[in-house]
Formats: sequence, C-alpha cells, structure tokens
Amino acid sequence: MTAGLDARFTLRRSEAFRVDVALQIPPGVTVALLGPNGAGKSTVVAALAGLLPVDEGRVVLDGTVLDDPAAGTLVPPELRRVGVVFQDYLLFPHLSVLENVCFGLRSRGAPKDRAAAAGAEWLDRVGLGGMAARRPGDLSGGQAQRVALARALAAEPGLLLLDEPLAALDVSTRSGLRRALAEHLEAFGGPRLFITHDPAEAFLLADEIHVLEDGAVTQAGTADDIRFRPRTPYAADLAGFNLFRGTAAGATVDVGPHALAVADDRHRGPVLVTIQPVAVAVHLAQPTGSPRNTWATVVERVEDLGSRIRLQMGAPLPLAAEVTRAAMTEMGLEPGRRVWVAVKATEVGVEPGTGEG
Amino acid sequence: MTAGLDARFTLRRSEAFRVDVALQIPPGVTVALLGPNGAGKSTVVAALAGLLPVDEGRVVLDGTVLDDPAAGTLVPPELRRVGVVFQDYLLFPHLSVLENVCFGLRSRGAPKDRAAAAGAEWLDRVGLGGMAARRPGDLSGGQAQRVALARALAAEPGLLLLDEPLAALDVSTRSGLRRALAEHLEAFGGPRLFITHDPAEAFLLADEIHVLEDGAVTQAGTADDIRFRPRTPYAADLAGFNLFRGTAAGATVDVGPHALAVADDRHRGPVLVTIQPVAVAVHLAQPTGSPRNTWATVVERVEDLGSRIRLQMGAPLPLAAEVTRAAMTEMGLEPGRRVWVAVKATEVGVEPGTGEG
Amino acid sequence: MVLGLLGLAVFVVPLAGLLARVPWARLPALLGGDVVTDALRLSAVTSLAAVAISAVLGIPLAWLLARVEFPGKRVVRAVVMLPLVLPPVVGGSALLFALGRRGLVGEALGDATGLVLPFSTLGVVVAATFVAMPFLVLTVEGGLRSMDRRFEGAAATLGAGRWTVLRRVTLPMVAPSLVAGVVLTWARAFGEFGATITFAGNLQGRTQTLPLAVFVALETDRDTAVAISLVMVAVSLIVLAALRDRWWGAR
Amino acid sequence: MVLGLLGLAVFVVPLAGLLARVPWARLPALLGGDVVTDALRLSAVTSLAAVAISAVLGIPLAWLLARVEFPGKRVVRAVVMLPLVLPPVVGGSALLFALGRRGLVGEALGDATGLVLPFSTLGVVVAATFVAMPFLVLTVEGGLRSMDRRFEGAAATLGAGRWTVLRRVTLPMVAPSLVAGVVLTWARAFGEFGATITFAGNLQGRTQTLPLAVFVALETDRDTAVAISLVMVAVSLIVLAALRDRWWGAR
Amino acid sequence: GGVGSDPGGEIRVSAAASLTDAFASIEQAYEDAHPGTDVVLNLAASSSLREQILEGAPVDVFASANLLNMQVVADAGMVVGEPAVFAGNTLQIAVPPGNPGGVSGLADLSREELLVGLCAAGVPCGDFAREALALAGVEAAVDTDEPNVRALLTKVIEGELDAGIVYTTDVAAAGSVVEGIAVPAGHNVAAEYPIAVLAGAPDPVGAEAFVAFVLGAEGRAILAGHGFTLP
Ligand SMILES: Nc1ncnc2c1ncn2[C@@H]1O[C@H](COP(=O)(O)OP(=O)(O)OP(=O)(O)O)[C@@H](O)[C@H]1O
Ligand SMILES: Nc1ncnc2c1ncn2[C@@H]1O[C@H](COP(=O)(O)OP(=O)(O)OP(=O)(O)O)[C@@H](O)[C@H]1O
Ligand SMILES: [Mg+2]
Ligand SMILES: [Mg+2]
Repeated sequence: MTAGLDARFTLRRSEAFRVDVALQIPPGVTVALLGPNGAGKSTVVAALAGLLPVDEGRVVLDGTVLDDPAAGTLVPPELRRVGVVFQDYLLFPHLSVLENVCFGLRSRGAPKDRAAAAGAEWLDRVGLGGMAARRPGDLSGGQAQRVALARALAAEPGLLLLDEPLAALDVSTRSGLRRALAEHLEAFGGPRLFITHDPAEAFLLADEIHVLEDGAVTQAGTADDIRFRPRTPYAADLAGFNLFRGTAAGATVDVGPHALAVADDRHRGPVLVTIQPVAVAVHLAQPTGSPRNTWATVVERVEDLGSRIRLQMGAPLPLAAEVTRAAMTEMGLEPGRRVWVAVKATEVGVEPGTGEG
Repeated sequence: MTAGLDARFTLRRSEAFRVDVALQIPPGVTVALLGPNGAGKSTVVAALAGLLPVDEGRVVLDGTVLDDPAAGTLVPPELRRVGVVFQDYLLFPHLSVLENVCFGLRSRGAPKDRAAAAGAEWLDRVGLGGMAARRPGDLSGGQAQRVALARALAAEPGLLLLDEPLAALDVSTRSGLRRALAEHLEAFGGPRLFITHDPAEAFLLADEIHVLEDGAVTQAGTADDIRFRPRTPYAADLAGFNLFRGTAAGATVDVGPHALAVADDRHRGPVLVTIQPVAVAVHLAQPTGSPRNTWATVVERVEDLGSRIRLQMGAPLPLAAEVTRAAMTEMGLEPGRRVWVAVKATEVGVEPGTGEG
Repeated sequence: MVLGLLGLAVFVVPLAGLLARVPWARLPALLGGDVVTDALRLSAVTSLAAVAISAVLGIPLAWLLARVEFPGKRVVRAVVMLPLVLPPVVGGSALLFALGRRGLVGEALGDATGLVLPFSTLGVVVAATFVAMPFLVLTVEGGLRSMDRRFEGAAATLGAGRWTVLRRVTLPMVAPSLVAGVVLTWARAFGEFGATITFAGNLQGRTQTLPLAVFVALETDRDTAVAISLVMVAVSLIVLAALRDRWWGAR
Repeated sequence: MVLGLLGLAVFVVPLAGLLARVPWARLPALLGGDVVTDALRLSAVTSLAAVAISAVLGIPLAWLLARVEFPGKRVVRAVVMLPLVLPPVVGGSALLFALGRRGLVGEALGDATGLVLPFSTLGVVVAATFVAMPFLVLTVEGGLRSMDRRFEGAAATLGAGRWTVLRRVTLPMVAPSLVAGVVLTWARAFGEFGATITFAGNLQGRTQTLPLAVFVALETDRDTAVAISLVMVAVSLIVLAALRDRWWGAR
Repeated sequence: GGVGSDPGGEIRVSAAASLTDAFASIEQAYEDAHPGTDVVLNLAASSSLREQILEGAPVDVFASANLLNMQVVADAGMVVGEPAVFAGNTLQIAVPPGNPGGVSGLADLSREELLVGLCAAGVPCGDFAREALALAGVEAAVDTDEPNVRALLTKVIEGELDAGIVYTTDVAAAGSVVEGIAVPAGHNVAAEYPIAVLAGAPDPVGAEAFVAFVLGAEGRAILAGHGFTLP
C-alpha cells in the first residue's frame, strides 16, 4: 500500500476538451496546479472529489482505489474524505455561516454542540467570528470565500483540494489568510492539491508544482525545476522567484551558507525567503551603497529568455538573476565568470513557513 | 451643467454597515476604488447603477440627476446607461455567449445582425471568438469573466463601473486583458469607476484613486497622492509603486527628463512605466555593474514607514525608493543628501498606455 | 427508490383498472359517432383557449404576487387558489351567480354587450379558465421568486426596460416554471367537468366537451364511457409525453 | 399591471357571486347540524392524510423523475399527470375497477388483508391521494430540477451521504417548491368530490366530506349548500392566507 | 339486522340522489321504529351507485331512480328476488319565479327565443321528457342537455333557463324558487323507482326489513308527502 494520492486519469469534458493528468502526492506534501484559464484545473478537482467520473485510469488514495473505470470502481464523494474549496464557494444559502462551517462535522455524526464549537473556532481563525449567524447571501465576495475555506478545513479531510481559495481576497487579507492556510497545511498530514493563478502562492505553499496547459501537464517538479528549467513559455513566465528556507532573527535571516539582511524584521524562527530574479543586481566589482546584501559568487549557467537573460549563480547561494542582453554583453557574463551580486534588504520577501512544506 | 459623474450619497446596507461616499469623475477620467473585502465597493457600484436606492444625497451624471431621494428622483437602471461588470459575472444562463454580449445593443434597439456583428467583434477582442455559441455554464471561470467584460463594453455605456473585472483571470490573460481594457477606457469618453484589489491595476488604469475602508473614503487623490502621502496603514500598504508616463522606443523609454533602459523591448510609443520603490538601490558613489539605469539625484524627503524608510528623490526623476533603517543610518540619508540611484532594466515595468488616462 | 415505485403504483394501478375494462373489440363502433368527434374538437379548442387566457392574465398576476409588495397579498394569493379547493360544481354555481344571465356581473354584461356566457362555447372557456388558471399563476409565481433577481438588475444596466427584461430575461429564465404551469393548466382545463356542466351546460357541438360526453355516457352505457375515457387518456398521454425533460425545471 | 388585476377579477368575481347568495341570517342554523361537523372533521382528516401519503410516496417519485435517467421517463411523467386530466368521476371509476372488491388489485387485496376500500374512510384518502398527489410530484420535481446540483456535490465532499444530502441540502433548498406542492396537494384533496363519491361512496361520518355534503345539500336545500361552500371557502382562505410569502419560492 | 335480531346493526342504503329528502325522512322513521339500528344512506347518481354495486361495494339495499340501472344490476345476478317498484314520479315544466318566458305548456318549449333545457338522452328524466314531447307532438328547441335533474333545476332556479322538464318532486322540494307547470296526464310519462335487496348484502335480514318498511304503509305515506306517486 502506498500512502498518499496516486492519480492517473483521462476525462473528456466536451468534444473539444480532454484532461489527461498523472499526479502523485505523498502525505504531507502540497502540490500546486498552475495553469491558464480553461486549462482544466477545476475539472481535475471535480474528478478527484468524485464529482465527475473519470473515463480511464486509476485514482488511489492511501491504498484505497477511488476510481478505476476498468474495474468498475467509483467511490462516491461522501466516502472519499476529500475536502474541497470550490472556485465559486457553493456555500449553502439556506444555512447560516456557522452551520455551513459545521456541515462536514455534522454530516460525519459529530454532536451538534461539539460541531458548533469547532465551527466557531474555525470562523475565528478566518477572522469572521462575528458573522456566525449571517446567511451567505449577506456576505461580501471575500467574506464568502473565507467561509468556504473554513468549511472545507473544518471537515477534517484526508485529501485537500483548493480551487483558487485566495483569488477573490484583497492583498492585505490574502497575505494573512495565506499564512493561516500555510499553518493548516502544516498541521494536516494528508496530500494537498492547491490550485492558483499566483506563482508566488504556488512557490510559497507548494512542495511541487504541476503546470497544466490545455488539459495536459506540461511540466511537473519542484519549484526549482520550474524556475530553473521552465519547459514552456507559460512556465517561463511563472518562474520569477528565488525561494529559500531559512531561520529569521529579526533583521537577518540565516539561509544556511549565508545570512541575508531583510527589511521585514517582524519574524523569528523558520521562514521562507523570496527574491525576484529581476531584483538581483550583478556587478563586476564589490558594490557600495544601499543594497544590504552583497556577496561574491560565480555564474554557473546562462539562459536566454528572449528579451531577458537569466543567470544561475553558484555558491554560497543558488541565486537566479535576470539582466538585460545589453548588460550580459557589456559585462561579458558567461558560465565561470566571477561576479558580485547585490540584493536590497527591502527586496527580500519573508513569509513564515516551517517543516517540509 | 457639469459633465461627468458627481455623486455624494449615503446608503445603509444593514444595521451594522453604511456606505458614505463622495465621488467626482469628469468625462474621460478613470477613478479606482480600492478597499479591503467588505468595505462596500460592490455596494457603491450597485447604488450608481440604480440597483440599490441611496438613502440620502445626490447622484448626477452629465447634468442629469439620477438619484435625489430628497426630491423624490430615482432614475431606473435602464435609463442610466451605466455599464457594469459584476463581480460574479451574472451572465444570462439561457443565452449563448454571443447573445449575452449583444444583449445591450439589442435592448437599445439595434437590429439583430448589426448587434451580432458588434458582439462577435467584442468576443474576438477578449480572445473568445470561437466560443460564441456556448452557454455561460460551459465556460471556465476566467472565460466567463471575459464574456462579462465584453457584454458591458459592447453596450456602449455612458458611465462604466467595473467591479474587479480582472480578479479571476490568470496572470498571462490578465495582462493582455488589462491592456485591452486600457485601450477601451481610452476609446470611451465617459467617466469610469474601476474596482480592484490590485494596486498595480489601480495605478496603471486610474487617474485618481479613492481608498474605501468600512464604507467611508479614507483617502482620495492621484496615484502620487496615495503613494507619497498615504493616510492610513492600508493605503500605505498599497503605495508600492513609482509610475511615470513615457515614450517607448524598444529598449529605452523616454520619461521626459530622462531615458530609462528597459528589459521589455516590445513597446513603441506611449507607455506607462512602473518601478517598485524597493527595487531602487541608493549609492553614495556612482555604481558600476549590471543595473542599466544609474543617475545622480538628491534626497528630497524621508518618510518613516516603520520597518522601512521611504526616500523621495528630486530631479531629474521624482523617484521613490525604500531602504532599511540600517542603510539610512549608515549612509546618512537625509533631505538634501546627494546620492546615486540604480534601477535594473529588468525591474522597470512597461505597460502600453496613452493620453490623459 | 422503492417508495418512488410505490408512488408510481398510485397512478398505474387505476390506469390498469381502466384499461382492463376497455371493450377493445367494440371500440371502433363505440367511438365512431360524431358525438366523440364533436366533443374532441370542442375540448381541444376550449382547453387551448383557456390556456391562452390564463397566460395573458395569469403571468401579470403572478408577477404582481412575486414582485410587488402590497397589503393583503396573502389573501389575494389565497383567493387565487380558491378554485383548487372549491368542488367544481360549487365553482360552477359561483360562476352562475356571478356571470349568469341574472348574475351579479352577468346581467350588466348581457345588457351592455348582449353576451350570454351560459350555454355558449365561451362559457366553457370561462369555466375552464376559472378552474385551471391558478396552476399557471402559482407555478409562475414560484419560478419568479426562486429566480436570482440580480440577473434582472444586470439586464437593466444593459439598457433593457421592464418589458424587455421580462421578455428576454425573466420569462426565459422562468421558462421551466412557465411550461410546467402551461401544461398543468392545459391538463386541468382539458379534464374540467363539474364547473362546465354547472355553468355552461351540455349541448353537443357547443358545450359538450369530452368529460361531459363521458359523464352522459356513464349514465347509460358504461362501455361508451370507458371508450371515451380511453380517448382522453390517449390524448393526454401523447401531449404530456411529448414534453421534453428539460421543460421540467432544468436549464 | 392592468392585466394582472383583470386576472385577479377572474377569481374575485365568482367569489363575490357566491358571497352574494349566502343566507347570512340563517347561517348559524344551517351550519349547526352534525352533518356539517362530521363532514368538516372528515375533510380535515382525509385531506391531511392524503398530503402525508403524497409526501411519503411523491417526494421519492419526484426525485426519481428529476435525478435518475431511465427509459420511458416521459411516459411515466405523463401517467403521473393523468389524474389531472381525467374527470374525477372517471378517475373514481378507474379506482373502482382497480381497487373495488371485484377490482383488479382490490380482490387480491381484500382476500389477503380483509381490507375493503370502497365505503371506507381509507377509500376517501385513496381517492384524494390519487387526484392530489400529481401536484406534489410535479412541483417537487420542478424544484429539484431547477436547483444547482453542485451544492449537492459540495455537500457530498463534506461527507454527507445521499440521505444527509437530501435532508440537509436538497430538501431545504427546494423547500419553497415543497411547500407549494404540499399546499396545492392539500387544496386539491380538500376540494375533491367526483372520485370520492364514485369510489368511496357518500356515507355521513365515514366518507361524506364537505364537498359531498354540499352535493347532498344541493339536492334539497340550496341555502345549506351555499352555507357549506362558505365554510369551505373560509377554511381554505384561512389556511392559504396563513402561508408566509417566503414559502412561495424565495429564500 | 332486523328487529331485535342485530341491535346496533347497520343497513347501507344506496339511494338515487333525487330521493335525498324522502329517504332522510324514511331513515328517521325506520330508526325510530327499530332502536339500535343505523340506516346509512349513500346518495349519488343512480349510475354511480350502479357502478359501485357492480364493483362489489358492500351495500344492502339499492333504490334506483329508473328501471334501467336496476336491470343492469339484476342482470349481473346481484339482486335478491325481484326488484319492486316503490314510487313513481311525474313530469313538470319548471320555470323561474314569475315565469319570465310566459310558458304555459309543452308547446311553448318549441319557441326558439326561449332558453330550454332537458336532461340528456339516456338519463331517465331526459328519456321521459322526450317521450312526453313526442306524445304532445312538440319539437323542442333545446339549448342544453343536462346530465341530471339537479343541474337542470339549478339553471332554472338561477333564471339561466326559461323552462326545463323535471320531476314533480324536484319542483316540490325546491320550494318557492321555481314554479311548476303541470304536464297534462295524457302526455305525462310516469317514472318508476325500483328497490331491491342486494345479493352481497352484509346484513340481508336488515335489508329485507328496510325494503319492507319502504313498501309498507309508513314508507308510502312519507313518499307521498314528498310528492311521489305510489304504485
Ligand atoms: N459543464 C461543462 N461542459 C462542457 N465543457 C466545460 C464545462 N465546464 C467547463 N468546460 C470546459 O472545460 C475546460 C476546462 O474548464 P475548467 O473549469 O476545468 O478550467 P480551469 O482551468 O478551472 O479554468 P479557470 O481558471 O478559468 O477556472 C474549459 O475549456 C471549459 O470551457
Ligand atoms: N444583501 C446584503 N444585506 C446586508 N448586508 C450586506 C448584503 N450584501 C453585503 N452586505 C454587507 O455589506 C458590506 C459591504 O459589502 P460589499 O459587497 O459592498 O463589499 P465589497 O467591498 O464589494 O467586498 P468584496 O471585495 O469582498 O467584494 C459587507 O459588510 C457585507 O457583509
Ligand atoms: Mg477553474
Ligand atoms: Mg465586492
């Protein structure tokens, strides 16, 4: 028996559109599914949740076959323990916000008051503690989405499917909820599939990224695989991030071989650090000035992205930098070239994040 | 008679929530309404469209009083020529995509074939030419939103209200549609109110920004007003942008007193240029290295943002830069200090954009 | 599932009972007369006319009930449902009291226009409309209420006036309810007996619809009655079964 | 608007006709006898029993029609609508043919259980159920079809089995249709006359419901008939007007 | 059951609707004479009653408004002995109060300008009326063929019809809301009401007793009081 999700299936949605994917998600691993509109992301969610029958293939969760049309197996959604946050919420209009959140626990037989207590706790976590008695129809778009999130999480699912759970949220709410979401993903041991349009979200929350285009996975791998070796123009577009794990201590973050100065000094302990490749300046001599982080390194690889050039740096930190073609030519940047890199402390993003996730 | 929109009104949505706003939008001007979830943005849209009656105040469009409860005036929505893109689309499920887009023209009496031709053109513009015959139920979320956009624009409204029209779109589609939207906003002469969570969108598309928090406008002004003089923590959060108008000629963009090197060399003619303050490096001596844009300037103003310091530079370009407190102290950055700034060409965002808008 | 089948039995068993009594061999002879032909024609005409009148008057009434707030709305709705509750014979009597030659309104109507409803085909239509229209009103009202009104708002912002909104958005979006209402109304009008016989009388070719023909036949010859009933069953099964699934509420 | 009011007139004018004939002064005397009391009690009991049976059997049937694909569905739906079309007297005869002591099923039923439906209160319930249940089935089916099924999917992913989904999501979400269906069913059962008198007979205290009492009164004393009709109108108006607006389709 | 044999017993009598008043009086008188016995009347159109009996409804006595329906039941072997005629009825022309049509006899029914109703052919009162018209040599200008006397009489009472041929007992029962115009004996046709005990009677003894009561002096007196002719 293999733990986690092992899914390979095809599903025809219409004459013109077919999804054909293979996904392996071990327990405790978050996979992000990134893809343009109409790529079939929501279709994959529906298939895994048991809401659309697959045409061919097998879906296995923790050793249990959920779908196997060849063998006639099709486990109904309610027995799958697959939690879903739907793209358009689907909150029950006749139930209060609290009843929506309790729905999963109640369905699985929890007593009313225990479910209500757990639901209220979840509402507090998404910052809607005061809205327990409202109807979903009286919520703003963003409030509704947070309720949907709480509802799915409160049901204690064994596999978590999130169909763009943060898309309708505003910037400030989003970063707060992303943190809450990251925490929950950590707390919960099963496989997680996360759909998003936002590469930052994918890179921050996921261990592995699958790029879905027109129903097919065009690239799958770690964030680094996608970032350093994007295989399609769409993937290359997404690959705008340096991502490191580190330990924050206020104004500095220790990222293993190196300590980075950061402007966001609120954090202590394990964090994720992001630096956009375009934010990395490359110098031939040691730079002076405001950039707090400067170090000597060597160009390992040069990639031509068309209008820009991506440089992959070696020790002490595997940093990607993007420069113009003019800069490359002028400075003679090529593999083996020794350079100085400079990154402003204000350009280093810090997000709390722990463990493997 | 004043041309454009002049609206001041209050509207009570529930016991706990009340909107109280004043908006003046001259013809040809785009105002963005930025605010957190539940601030009342959609409520303002509904009121202006005539879908919710206001409690007090006056709404005047091009000299015509649309709402004036004191005088008993309430012009019905169909006579307002106010085009709306709703946050959750509201595409007519019983009509094809093309019929949805033609709806406005047909309602105002256009002959069937002329409306269909115009509708088809609009569908092409939003990249859905092949889906004219589909039902909205068979579209993905992003496709549906694009149809909603085309439907509102095709009706040739006199005032355009856009309730987060790009929120559900993926990154690549979004920038394309943002461009199309910018073009249409240019082409259309009335006032425009644009709701968004994305400050970049607001800064790029709007001439003026109103920040709405808990039903009240906490700040209103140009993008520069918000960026340089944010009045609330929320506004300060949004103010992460340098924005200049310029003329692109491939790898350089002329922004008046200065020519900037840019990595995105696809553009010719009028453009908008964005530079994040955090991407601006400040040096005491002339820097060497990859940053393509370096110039000498003077610190005009120093603002304390808490963990970061914002520096406002003087001639030749009014650039904002954000640095850490440590850098400020160490480099002795204070008003009047002469410094060099460095901006990497890859950090300069270029968006097509013309005219006053 | 089992309950559903049991529920179906409620309808199938009596139908089987009826079919078991059909004198198949004598059927052509029994149905050959012009009584049946006249009644069939009259039933078709009057039931369709009742549907048309019900639609013209009933849709606006449903719209009033669903969309306009006014005092005493519940009472109005209850009044609309009355013909459902009143035994048709009583309903027919009420129609006589109101619209008969000596009736409350009928006398004035007759004096003014010379129109006499009892014993005329128009009277049959009035009786059928009275008993059948509630179905249209109530079904359409339910549809209107459960529709998301924001679609109407969206249409209005696109320049559609009340009438255009009604025609191009509201009615199409409640089409399933509308069709269901029309079908129920037609069925009720087609089967209408008690109010018709009381109000409009029973004259072959003018007011004798199929149900009246069945009733008269029952007085004398059960076989003819069963045979005419069979015609009614056949006509309704054909009409009702011709309705596509999607008309029953789905998009 | 105008059409809507005209539509309302269709119902109000006959009601006014009826009210104009009510012998108000003699009303207490006319309604005092135990005939009316017996009939009222019997009508209440049987119409509510018919509603209960219709709900138990009709909701699953509606669910089958709305949610399960099977061949011949249109015919099944047409059969369900038959009692609407059949004149009640024919319906009563069909019930006799099927469930009478000599009937297709009735004979076996009688032999097996000793149950005799004709002339029993149970027979009244059967007749009322037969004519009224279609309303419940059709209204609930319409509600089920127009509901967004993805809510059921969402509930299933939250661990709700078929039964829980039905109870906590589907039925509450179609509650307006359900209530409308129950009301229509009750109203039809309450007013049922033809099938009852034919199938269950007309025995005071056992099968004589209010409509049958009206019929008997019509034979002898028109004033009593009008008075009993008034009781029916009053009861129905009270019941129907007690229904809240929101039960008619809105959330 | 019969006298004393089955106190608390129940006699179910299916009687034609036109017998409503008369049989209500007979029920009262019988129950007074036989304490503990309950007569239960089942009043409907004779044809409905016939159908119920043919389908096995548990009935003790059948009192029909015409011979035909009784004959059908008898032919099905469901009658004990011979049906007995217990009452008769004659025809009258019913007109609204004040006789707005100025009807004075059968001949007036041929006047085109009058609204004239009969019972439908096949319905007993319709057949009798047509026979009477034929005897009088009148070709009536009929506007409606009502399915039963009750429907016909209602329309006369309401003034919808200027004249209709109904039973004398109906005119008597209706009271002042209609006027009756006699049909001359030569043209009048007598309706006959048969009564019989049914083969499937749950209480055959009681049934016999009740029939005997109707045919007896007390029954005859009550029937005569309601305008029926006696055989
Ligand atoms: N009910 C349906 N019937 C037929 N085709 C459908 C249906 N729903 C969606 N599709 C089509 O299937 C394809 C994939 O849709 P899906 O909703 O899975 O895309 P998505 O990747 O989730 O897009 P988005 O980011 O816009 O939500 C699209 O081309 C869409 O038009
Ligand atoms: N139908 C309603 N009845 C009562 N209150 C409502 C209703 N709809 C929304 N509200 C409340 O009004 C406030 C403003 O809602 P609105 O939809 O205008 O916010 P918004 O700024 O558009 O938010 P979002 O960005 O989430 O769409 C919220 O507090 C919301 O809960
Ligand atoms: Mg999707
Ligand atoms: Mg909103």
